[in-house]
Amino acid sequence: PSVARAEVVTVFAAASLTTAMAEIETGFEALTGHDLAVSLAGSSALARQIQQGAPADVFLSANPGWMDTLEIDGLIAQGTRRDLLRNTLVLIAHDAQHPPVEIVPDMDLAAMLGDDRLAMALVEAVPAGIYGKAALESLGQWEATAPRVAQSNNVRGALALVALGEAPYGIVYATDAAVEDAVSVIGTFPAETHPPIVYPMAGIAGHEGAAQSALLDYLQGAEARAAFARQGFAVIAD
Amino acid sequence: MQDWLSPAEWEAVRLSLRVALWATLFSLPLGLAVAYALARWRFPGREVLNVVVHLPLIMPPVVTGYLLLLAFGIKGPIGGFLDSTLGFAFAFRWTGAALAAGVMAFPFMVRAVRLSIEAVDPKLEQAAATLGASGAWVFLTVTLPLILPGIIAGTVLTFAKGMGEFGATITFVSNIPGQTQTIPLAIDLLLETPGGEARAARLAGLSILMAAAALAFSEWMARRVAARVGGR
Amino acid sequence: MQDWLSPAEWEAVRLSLRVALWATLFSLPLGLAVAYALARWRFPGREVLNVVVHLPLIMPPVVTGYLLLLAFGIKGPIGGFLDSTLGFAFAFRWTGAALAAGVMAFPFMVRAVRLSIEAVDPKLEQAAATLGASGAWVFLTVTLPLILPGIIAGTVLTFAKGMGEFGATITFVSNIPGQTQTIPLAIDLLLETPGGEARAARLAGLSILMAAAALAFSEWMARRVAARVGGR
Amino acid sequence: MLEVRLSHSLGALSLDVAFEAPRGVTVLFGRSGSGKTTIVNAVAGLLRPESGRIAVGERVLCDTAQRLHLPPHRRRLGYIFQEGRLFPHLSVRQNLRYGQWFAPKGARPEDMARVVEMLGIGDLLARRPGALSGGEKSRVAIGRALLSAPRAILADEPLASLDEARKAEILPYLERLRDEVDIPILYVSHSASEVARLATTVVALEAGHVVAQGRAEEVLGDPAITPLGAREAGAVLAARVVRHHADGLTELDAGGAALWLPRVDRPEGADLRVRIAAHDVIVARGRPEGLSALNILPGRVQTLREGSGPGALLAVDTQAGRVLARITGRAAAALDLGPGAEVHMVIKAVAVAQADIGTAR
Amino acid sequence: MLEVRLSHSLGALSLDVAFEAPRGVTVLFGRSGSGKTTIVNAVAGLLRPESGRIAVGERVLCDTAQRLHLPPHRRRLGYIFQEGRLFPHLSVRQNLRYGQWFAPKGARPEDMARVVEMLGIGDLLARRPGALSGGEKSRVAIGRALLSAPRAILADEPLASLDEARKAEILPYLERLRDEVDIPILYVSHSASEVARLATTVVALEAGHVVAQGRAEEVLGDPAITPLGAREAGAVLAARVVRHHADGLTELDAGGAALWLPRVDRPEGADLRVRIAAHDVIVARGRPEGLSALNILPGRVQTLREGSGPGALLAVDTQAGRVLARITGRAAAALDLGPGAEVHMVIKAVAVAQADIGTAR
Ligand SMILES: Nc1ncnc2c1ncn2[C@@H]1O[C@H](COP(=O)(O)OP(=O)(O)OP(=O)(O)O)[C@@H](O)[C@H]1O
Ligand SMILES: Nc1ncnc2c1ncn2[C@@H]1O[C@H](COP(=O)(O)OP(=O)(O)OP(=O)(O)O)[C@@H](O)[C@H]1O
Ligand SMILES: [Mg+2]
Ligand SMILES: [Mg+2]
Repeated sequence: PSVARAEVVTVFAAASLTTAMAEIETGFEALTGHDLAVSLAGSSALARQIQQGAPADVFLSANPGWMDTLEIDGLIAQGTRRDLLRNTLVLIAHDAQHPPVEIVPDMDLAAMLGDDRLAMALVEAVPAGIYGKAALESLGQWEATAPRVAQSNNVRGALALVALGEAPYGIVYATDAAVEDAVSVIGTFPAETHPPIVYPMAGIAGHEGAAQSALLDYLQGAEARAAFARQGFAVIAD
Repeated sequence: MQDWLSPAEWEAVRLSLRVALWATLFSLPLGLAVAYALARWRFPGREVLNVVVHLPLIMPPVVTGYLLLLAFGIKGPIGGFLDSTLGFAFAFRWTGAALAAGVMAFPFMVRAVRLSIEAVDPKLEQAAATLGASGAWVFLTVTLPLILPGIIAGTVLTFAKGMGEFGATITFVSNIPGQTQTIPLAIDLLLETPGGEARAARLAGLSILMAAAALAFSEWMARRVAARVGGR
Repeated sequence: MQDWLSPAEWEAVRLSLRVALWATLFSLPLGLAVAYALARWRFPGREVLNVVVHLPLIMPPVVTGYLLLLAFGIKGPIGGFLDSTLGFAFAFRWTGAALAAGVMAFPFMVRAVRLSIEAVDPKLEQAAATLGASGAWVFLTVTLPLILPGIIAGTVLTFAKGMGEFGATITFVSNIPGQTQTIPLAIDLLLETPGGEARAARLAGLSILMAAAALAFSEWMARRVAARVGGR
Repeated sequence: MLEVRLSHSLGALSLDVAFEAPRGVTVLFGRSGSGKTTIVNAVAGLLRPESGRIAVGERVLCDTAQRLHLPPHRRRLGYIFQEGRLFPHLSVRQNLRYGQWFAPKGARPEDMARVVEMLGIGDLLARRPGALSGGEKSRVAIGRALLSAPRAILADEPLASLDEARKAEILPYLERLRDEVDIPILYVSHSASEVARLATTVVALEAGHVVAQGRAEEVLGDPAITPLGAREAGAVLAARVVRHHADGLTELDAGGAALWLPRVDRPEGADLRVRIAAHDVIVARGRPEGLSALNILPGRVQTLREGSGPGALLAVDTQAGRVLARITGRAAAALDLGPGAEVHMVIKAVAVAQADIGTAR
Repeated sequence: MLEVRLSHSLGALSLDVAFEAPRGVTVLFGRSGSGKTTIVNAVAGLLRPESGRIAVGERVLCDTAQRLHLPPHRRRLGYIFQEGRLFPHLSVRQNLRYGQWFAPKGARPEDMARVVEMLGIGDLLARRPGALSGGEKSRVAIGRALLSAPRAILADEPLASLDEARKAEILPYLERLRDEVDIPILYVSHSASEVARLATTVVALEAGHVVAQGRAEEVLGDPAITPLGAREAGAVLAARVVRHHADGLTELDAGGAALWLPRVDRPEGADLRVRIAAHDVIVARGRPEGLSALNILPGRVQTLREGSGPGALLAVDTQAGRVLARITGRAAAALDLGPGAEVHMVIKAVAVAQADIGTAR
């Protein structure tokens, strides 16, 4: 480790990566001697801050859309963008004894809901919500269920609603469902029902340098992969 | 105008007004009572009440929303009770949004009213008592008119907060168009969407206009009250 | 204690106190000036100023944060100017968090102080003038001591808000540990983190404890002031 | 009948008083800070005395022994405060009516129009108290208390900021209230003429303690007690209106002796109390002739008290009653005045001031 | 010299006055609501008159023609407000010192200890105004204004809520101020004895207009003007202290005639003004003998004014000056009094009240 060139490296990462980023921070600092600062917030807030000149070296978004925006603005360092992680979408229930449900076009989600609510993240804005809506649409379920959807401003909010039983069902990432004991996964949405759920990563223009490269490399390395995998993410191989 | 805002956005505007109105209507009497108790009475638990009133200010709104969800959700002790006995629910309804707004604005309501109550000269209340007015009448005929400036200030703060509350609302009652999607929630949605800024700005502008109207009205009221008391 | 909260969490506590303190220190004189102008002067633009003061209340915190980012960010007109001339930056620093907290609490500070100013009897100020005190001295020796209850209320509200501000802060200055990660941001993050609830609750409890201490202190101050003025 | 027994300490003042206020006006006086307002506050229920008992007639308002303390609004005492305390948010009319809203159904309050007329506040009814002059405020405060149909009236220097002419309009009204309405009036005043004119009973305070109390005639006519200061000593005589004469004078009968006063506005046969200030009486050995003074009462010196100054206070028993005269020591020596001396008391008709004529209880 | 010319309308009152207040005390009196406080406010700069000019000596405080309106704090007038207006957040001591903080360097303010002693507020210094009694408040307010080293004093009924004994302590101080310190004092009062004792100049107001003004001796001694009401008519005589006698009497010389008064606390040779109330004088045709009254002044009747009532006001020129006497019409007829008649004016020594003795300017 070349401690002589130690720098502060700042990564702006989607809030859903919190736990993994904590592990990565320790590992990266131990390995490189750089100091890693992790700013965790919603992807939209982070993207806007980068547009306004935030001192980010690397951006890890939960949403390709905001990465596209930055790329169009020319804020992304040439050739640094990669799709880093993949996630899956699951249907969860509050009831631990709930039998598995087959997620197919002839399921009747609206009937399952009755007067109750289906918890999702914002279906127009938050990636998990966008993907969930796309999946329900491709399954022909959206029109019937849309009036029963309760949208939270992030996946954790939707998860909390199901965990508390306020909503009997919810659509969240597999990674979130895995760590919440109060919900049970009753079905996984087939990959073809929604666009691929990817977490793109890129270096920020103007911050190119050894430290940025080191971090980008580390994020794609074995230690980081292991950390991400422990949280339930699928790591996209190069 | 019709295409200036989408129907869903108009719905959000209507909803926001309703939420702000009801939040104000309900927190006013309660705020008055709490402010009076804090200003005038010494009772065990006074300090605790004072802290509780300020909690929504100290905690991140998400936490407040989460606690509201725990207490007033269908599965929560209070929400469940209300639902089973009165059939009245907060969860996922505009009523919940109003509750969240009212709770978040409560510290300001209480503070404004309390400041005014503390400024009332007890000698005037004593004078009313010697003229035969019992405690409740003294409050109604002397204290209340004299604290109108504080009540107006508290009301306008609550109304404005009702128009602007976001974090606790979305956590507590989610974002359901036509039910709980108030202007701030709609704006947030637009901001989360790449390219939504212009529409967000329009909504924000409208919200500011309405709040400005409410402010102007409150200033006019306050001036009238001041003129009455000043004797001009 | 050391393992009760992680070092990063202690850092958040320290940072929150610093942010709340500076937010309070800076908004106090400004709030006093604005409140005085609104309460006592009639000038063109008064209504506009009044609306501007209330804006942070009306708009979702995210919007306020975004506007702060636009104005005070490194690329923003004010932020850029300060950066280039004084080398002073708000963006992504604790100073920005303090600014956000101050701005969000500003309506309450102004309202509380204004209510108190409007309750001061101008006859006392006149009496001071006949005794030779010029406008500024009248303010310092008569008005200011008499509005102390309002100032205390405004201060405590601002401090509490400084401890609790979330939406505008995270939007404006992001969530950078040691720099901008105040307690509410840390709590929010813990809530985003699977299994973080217990730690979040601990942080929230600590935050409530500190705010309760500040409240108790303010109550004590207010009682002293009331006792002085009441003559007991 | 108002009975008051109190002890209370307030800052440096330790109050310890007991007195009775029978029907009529009980004037409480004493120097500034002697505790007058504190006593009135305790009677009104605004102050909870450390110990004591207060009763109006049969009704006990406060008895610390029984832990009884009726709240102010159940005492129904019309309190005219020293500092006005008008409600700033109500018009003068609403201030005046305030007490009526809470008066019990059966109560027959004073007539509003009459009180307004007497106080000269007809033009102010629509105004708010904020812009009233000092005297206007105090008049409205008087009206507010009078109109609340009270069981007793507490008046704390109600006339202090009024001009003589206005006082002259209000005093007869208070007298009528004293004489016609059966409610006790506790009245704080510094003014000798108010005391002389209104007081049925006098209670003199000094630093929280009663130093003299009793019927006004006795207290004011006792040369040993000059509670208002020597300058204000004077005797009070009982008299009856005999006839109103064409030249504007009224002839009174005081124990058989004739007294001439400028027209007294009372019917023939009415009983009056006439105060004769000691400094308004001239003493002569022989019966003086050719004087403008109409009233000359022969009598015999009872006591002669020489003060520390050049003055002496002479108490003379006449047919009309005991009359006090303040003279110089030199004159007392020159005229060889001492107990038992036969003298004539010369009293100018006009020296019996209007303000010092009261109707008898 | 304070010059005031004002017109202003305030609600129903339309004020239109012009008067001059020379050195000494100018007493402003008039019924409640006649505009006294309004005038004083305008002089203090708290009210901006619609038109008018106000000047103290050379210094113009306000001149609407020149659009000049000096702010209150640059006028340096010690204003004793009708309602006290003490600062509730400051102790009594700080209230008293408040004016000194802003007094110009050169100003020599009154001695704090002396004022405190005179007002009897030594025990209150550490207290706050909230818990003072009514009279204590007004005393502190007087002290605060006196201690601010003012260029003129405006006093709005400063003694209204004080007892006689306290007044007797404060009045000599105000007299000294009037005589020793060269500042004009504008003094609102309803009290005849204060007027008589302090006034150098008198301005009588009615409904916003001046109805009489002039030197106190002239206005109060003019039988045509009885601004305080007929009962308060009286003449003011100039006199000089001749000797203090062992029996406590002081011999005065009034234009050659001897006047005997209870001890006057002024050195021999000092000039005094003595007010003799018209109702305290008895008129005799022949020289009366054997009377307790020490002062008998021969003179000749100048005018006899019969009023609407039974009284008549007699103006008699004596060696000592013009003396007024109030007698009944019946007595005037019986004694055959008319202009030119030779009479004796009988004045009791003690009837010349302490309160009515002033030191001459
Ligand atoms: N702001 C106002 N608006 C209307 N009328 C007013 C206002 N201020 C004073 N007045 C009226 O002007 C008149 C004169 O008031 P001012 O206070 O000068 O009387 P004053 O002579 O001092 O009487 P007092 O002896 O009772 O104090 C009063 O009738 C009062 O009601
Ligand atoms: N809350 C208090 N704390 C301490 N001292 C007090 C308090 N209230 C009154 N006093 C004192 O008690 C004494 C009696 O007050 P009170 O008001 O009864 O006097 P008062 O006889 O009415 O005098 P005044 O004629 O001046 O109105 C005063 O010296 C006053 O300063
Ligand atoms: Mg008193
Ligand atoms: Mg006045």
